[in-house]
Amino acid sequence: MQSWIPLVPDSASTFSWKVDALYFYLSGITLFFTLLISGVLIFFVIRYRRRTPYEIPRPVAGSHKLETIWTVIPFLIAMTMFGWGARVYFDQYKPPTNAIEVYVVGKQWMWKLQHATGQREINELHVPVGRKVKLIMTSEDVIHDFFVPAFRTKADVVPGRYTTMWFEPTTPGTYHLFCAEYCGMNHSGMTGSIIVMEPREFDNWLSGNIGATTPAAAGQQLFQTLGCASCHGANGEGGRGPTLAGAFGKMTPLQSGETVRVDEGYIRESILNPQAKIVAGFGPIMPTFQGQVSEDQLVQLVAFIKSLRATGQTPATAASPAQTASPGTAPSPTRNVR
Amino acid sequence: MTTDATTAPEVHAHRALQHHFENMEQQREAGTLGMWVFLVTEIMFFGGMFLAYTLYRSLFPASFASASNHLDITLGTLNTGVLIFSSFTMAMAVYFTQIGKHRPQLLCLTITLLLGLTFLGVKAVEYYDKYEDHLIPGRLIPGNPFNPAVQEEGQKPDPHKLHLLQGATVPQVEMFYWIYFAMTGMHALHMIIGAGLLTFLLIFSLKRRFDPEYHSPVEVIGLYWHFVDIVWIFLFPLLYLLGRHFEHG
Amino acid sequence: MRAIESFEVPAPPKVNYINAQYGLKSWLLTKDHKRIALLYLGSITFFFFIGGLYAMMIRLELLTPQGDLLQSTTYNKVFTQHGIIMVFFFLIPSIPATLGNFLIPMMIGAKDLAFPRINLLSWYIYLLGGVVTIYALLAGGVDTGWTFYTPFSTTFSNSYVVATGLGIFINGFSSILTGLNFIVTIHTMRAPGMTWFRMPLFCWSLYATSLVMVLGTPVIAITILLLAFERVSRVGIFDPGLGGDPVLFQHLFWFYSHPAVYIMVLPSMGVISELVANFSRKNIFGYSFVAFSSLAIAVFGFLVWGHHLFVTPQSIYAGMIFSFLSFAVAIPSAIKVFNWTATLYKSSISYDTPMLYALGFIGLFTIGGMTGLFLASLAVDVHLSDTYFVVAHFHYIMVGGALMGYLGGLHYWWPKISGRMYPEGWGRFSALVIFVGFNLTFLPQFVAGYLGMPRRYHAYPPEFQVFNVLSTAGASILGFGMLIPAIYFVWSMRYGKHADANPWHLPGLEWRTPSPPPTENFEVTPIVTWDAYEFAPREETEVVGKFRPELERT
Amino acid sequence: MSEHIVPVRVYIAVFLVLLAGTALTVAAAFYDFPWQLNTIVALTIATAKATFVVLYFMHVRYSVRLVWVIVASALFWMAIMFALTFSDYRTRKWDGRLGMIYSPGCSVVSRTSIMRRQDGQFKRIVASDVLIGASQKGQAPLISL
Ligand code: HEA
Ligand code: HEA
Ligand code: HEC
Ligand code: CUA
Ligand SMILES: [Cu+2]
Repeated sequence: MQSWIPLVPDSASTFSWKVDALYFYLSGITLFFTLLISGVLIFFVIRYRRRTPYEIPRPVAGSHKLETIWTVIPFLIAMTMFGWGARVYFDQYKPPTNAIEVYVVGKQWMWKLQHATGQREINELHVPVGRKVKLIMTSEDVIHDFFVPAFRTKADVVPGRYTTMWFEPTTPGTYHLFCAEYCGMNHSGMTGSIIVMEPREFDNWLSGNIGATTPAAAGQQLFQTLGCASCHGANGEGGRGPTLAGAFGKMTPLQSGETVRVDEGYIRESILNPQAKIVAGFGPIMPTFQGQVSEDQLVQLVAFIKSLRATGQTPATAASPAQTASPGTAPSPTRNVR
Repeated sequence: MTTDATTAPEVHAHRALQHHFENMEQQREAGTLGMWVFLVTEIMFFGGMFLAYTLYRSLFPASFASASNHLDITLGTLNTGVLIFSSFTMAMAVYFTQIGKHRPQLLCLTITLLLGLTFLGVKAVEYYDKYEDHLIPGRLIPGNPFNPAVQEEGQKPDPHKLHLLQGATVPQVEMFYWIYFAMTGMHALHMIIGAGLLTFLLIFSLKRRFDPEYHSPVEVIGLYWHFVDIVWIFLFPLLYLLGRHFEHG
Repeated sequence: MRAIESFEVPAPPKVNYINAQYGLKSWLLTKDHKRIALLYLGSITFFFFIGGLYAMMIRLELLTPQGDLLQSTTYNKVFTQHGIIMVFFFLIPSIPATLGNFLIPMMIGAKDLAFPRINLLSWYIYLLGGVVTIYALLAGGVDTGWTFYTPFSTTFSNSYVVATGLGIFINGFSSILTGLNFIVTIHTMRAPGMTWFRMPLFCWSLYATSLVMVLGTPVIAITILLLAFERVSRVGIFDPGLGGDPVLFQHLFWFYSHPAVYIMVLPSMGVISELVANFSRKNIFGYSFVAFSSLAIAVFGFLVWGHHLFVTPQSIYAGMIFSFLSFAVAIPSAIKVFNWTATLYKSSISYDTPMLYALGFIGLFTIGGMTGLFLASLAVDVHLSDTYFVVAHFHYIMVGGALMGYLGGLHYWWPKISGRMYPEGWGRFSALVIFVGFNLTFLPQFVAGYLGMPRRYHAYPPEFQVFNVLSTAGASILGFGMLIPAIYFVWSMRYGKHADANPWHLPGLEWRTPSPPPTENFEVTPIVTWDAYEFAPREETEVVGKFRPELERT
Repeated sequence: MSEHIVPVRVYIAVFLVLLAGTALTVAAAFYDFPWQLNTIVALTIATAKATFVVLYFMHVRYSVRLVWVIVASALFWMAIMFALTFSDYRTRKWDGRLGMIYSPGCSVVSRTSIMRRQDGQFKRIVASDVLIGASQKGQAPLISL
């Protein structure tokens, strides 16, 4: 802790300085206008104070020129704020493709997180410096919000759908994680910490946490026990249902003539509400699994389907996750680390 | 619009002139304007529900069509006719008041009221059908939660069973019925209020309160009644009709 | 410079609206807009103090980081009820239903509002809504936050959501009826010669406010109603279980509640226009710009609600549209601020209490509004949303702005309302205390917010304690400052100096009738031949720049 | 200004038009137009009917401009509400944040679920009395009004 009072929080992600810069710009303009207006006010109030009780000043007519000036200039300034804000916002919310993925399930009043490599965490998230991290989030009950001040980003976690956010940590350390959407009794207790580590330490941490199955491997098991395999084939090679292997990220033609991209949200919907979008060439025979799978299990099924490669090769199994290549789009965090 | 015109004190003030108005003209204008502004609030009130309807219909077309097909189109059409007719008689009531014909005015008001009650009666029948088919959403009726029977493939058609089109699901059908009951329920509530207002008009008309110079209440309540009719003019195709063509498509 | 000519002041009447009739019944069944305004004044003050009490509980609890004073469930109820009462039962009705009710007919030279009975009805509706809400508070309270976000409010909260919602629903109709009454009155009841552009700016701003009330309130009414039904029946349009979207609730809620913030601030802006012009004895600079900016705020105010949804999964494109429009709505506010400031140029400024509040308003509103721009710039809002920065932003506008305007207006028109003067010295002193206390309370919250302290937190990490201690200290000063006017207003009703018809020597229509005014407001219907704020004849006008809009209009 | 009195035959004509419109819209509903035309036809007829009511039964045709402005503003504000809300829903699928797919939440123990029959076929069963939400945490949901 510093002994002086800080004005900005710790900066620990690539967004930090971007947001801070805009914040300082806005503060500067605010300071300028506040000082300008209060300065002029104070000057007038002193200069033109009432000197005799019955005096009447000369009326002054308005001026279109002045009005135009103080309409146009603030508008232009405001547009710079808008443009800048929108640019950074775009960065903040457009998820990158080459990121480590972490699944987050919020529930009253805790955060359950799972790495693609299987490690589960509660109210804590370990991430390496210098890697993009993408969170795929959903809630079991009410709306929560995943807020990391040091990263200058947050996003709501909404029941009934997936939302995403991403960041790239830059400085090792331990940072606050807050729930920033009011969610009931223990909202203020729904906090945790984000532990940003050097890549090497992070590797150690990962390998020190073996034992958990990867979400994809757990999903594979579910795929069997829930009977998905009876229609889609044990490895998603297809059958009565469409081929799932290699489907992720591609566009699928639908009965209705539209096409949809197979992303996490779509897979989730296909499991819970298969009737909503019927793949071209198939009948609406897939039953809904609504009420039979939990939000966690769904995440695992999604991870499994993502991990299926087109060639039909077997995906990752429960072996030591830290050593195995992480399935799915994200390369394992243990790779490419120097 | 403004009252810049005269300030001359009214020599023979009408007995219905309120003290704070300059003359009957101003009073009538204020009344009509007030009702129009009120109707704007009503439009926005229904607007929220129309928004929800539009959103979910665009998301779940098949489910909404399936649910909509379960509504009774004959009763719906009948009710549309009834309401249009009542709007017509209401307009005539205003007309007869304007020209000062007392008995036709009374007659028109009575018919309007009766037609309004007919509408509510038919609506009640429809609601009861939905109740029988367990289509009241959620647990609005505690003993009778939403629980419709679904027509299975290959069974013989049963009007009390929900026929799900391809892509339709039961929860989304429930969503439709939720919106259906919210919108028609609000509409029916407005009809009930309208019927109350008409009763009030009838009583005052019997006491011969209205004349060509003073008939703001008739006119203003007429505006309200027509508005309620307009809401139904939109509800009818949206709720009853739009799903039909899915059957054939 | 000319000296003021004393207007001919009507002799103090023996019969005024206060002593025209006696007895409780004469008040409870009155159709006189001035008496109804007083009924509102009483009930609104009551709710303000309840809301203030809750505020004090919040501040006390936040003095220490551990959350030891209140349990978290209690705390959640406290801030929820603070927000609900302050917004729906104090600030939204505050100026329109008291000062507006009292003054609009007088300012336009009418005997009453167009629908006196509806006016009284609106008060009873307000009261009914208030009683239902208080019942909910006493029965166990409500803990959803004043925003009632689903699915927490529909399914998970164990508190009295339906009753509170019902109270707000009912209260909404009182707001609608008030707005409706004002619109019709301003359209049809203006005295001869009182053209639109001779109306005081207070009327313009209340006209704009009424538009928002009429167009927006029904939407919150239906939204709350659907929410209540959803809670009772356990399913509905916001229910993810049916495929519904909880974010739809937020759209519908903010469709009203963003415009509602302009319901709160527009009337205050109207008051400030009056104060600035009248206490500097100057016609307002750019009358038509100030007048139309009120309408512009009312209209644009409906286009920006999505700025409350930047971090909910609203699409980023919609976020950009809403951000852009939010910046657009800042412009009319900027116009007002600049015009007020320009009005003071070469004027004759008095330091009476109302003017102190007006000056305070301009400064604090600027800070509050400019910090609104922080929140409207998307990237910064991603960091700031739901932190104390937002809390500070809206208190700067709602307390530093709207509430200051209300207090300023109350002081300004108090002689007209009560026929007595408030004690000027105490007035200035309390204005100063409130200003200092206010800034001490809410300035530190901006910093805490940027550092990341989330709002609606009952316990918080200890590094934020500095700011909260400052804030609580400020709130105590603020609370103390609020008590002073409450005491001296009551005191002055009996012991205050008698006010004559025009204690401030002003040209407005409301000052050309005795204080307190007779029931019919004016002995004879006035015929208006002068502009608003016409202290000196127009021929003497000094022209800044080439154009002279006010002169060209006849 | 005294009010305009609309002749009776106008009222009757409008009444007939409205009945015809109703018949037409019902007939159109049983006919399949291509694309979204069914919706458009139905809404056009409804709007036309409403316009007739507004103009003649509600006398707007003969009213002062202010009433026109009021009617127009109501429509305008409805348009704002729709346009800006849909500016969100319609663009959600573009923004790469997993679109806008809403599916029933899992924790929300749903009212519909499925049963697997002996023969391996699935059957949809409806169980409305399964509780929502709170039941997950093993407590009966207490809903106070
Ligand atoms: C009276 C109430 C009021 C008013 C008038 C405003 C006015 C504004 N508000 Fe505020 N706001 C609230 C009350 C109010 N707000 C409340 C209660 C909340 C929180 C709700 C909750 O979640 O509980 C909130 C939240 C809120 C948010 C959401 C924050 C979040 O939760 O993430 C945003 C985001 O854009 C915002 C923006 C604005 C803007 C741009 C204005 C603008 O209208 C301000 C315009 C004014 C000025 C700009 C100042 C004057 C101009 C100048 C001095 C000239 C210089 C100008 C320029 C250079 C442009 N407000
Ligand atoms: C008109 C609106 C209005 C007004 C006037 C106020 C006035 C005040 N508000 Fe409030 N506030 C809101 C609207 C308003 N607020 C809203 C909408 C929220 C959001 C709620 C939510 O999140 O759902 C909020 C939330 C809110 C919070 C954040 C809570 C949280 O997120 O956890 C805080 C914290 O400091 C706060 C403080 C104050 C203070 C100190 C005052 C002071 O200005 C109050 C001053 C008045 C008095 C003090 C009363 C007079 C004196 C007495 C009653 C005598 C007793 C006094 C003493 C013993 C000293 N308010
Ligand atoms: C009775 C057979 C059956 C079972 C059991 C089944 N499915 Fe399906 N599934 C289908 C059919 C048929 C389709 C294509 C039609 C459709 O979209 O509904 C499909 C489509 C899908 C799709 C969309 C594929 C695409 O390319 O768009 C996904 C994802 C999916 N199923 C996942 C699963 C999962 C996970 C399970 C188990 C929990 C499962 N399915 C169980 C038959 C089945
Ligand atoms: Cu979870 Cu707040
Ligand atoms: Cu806002």
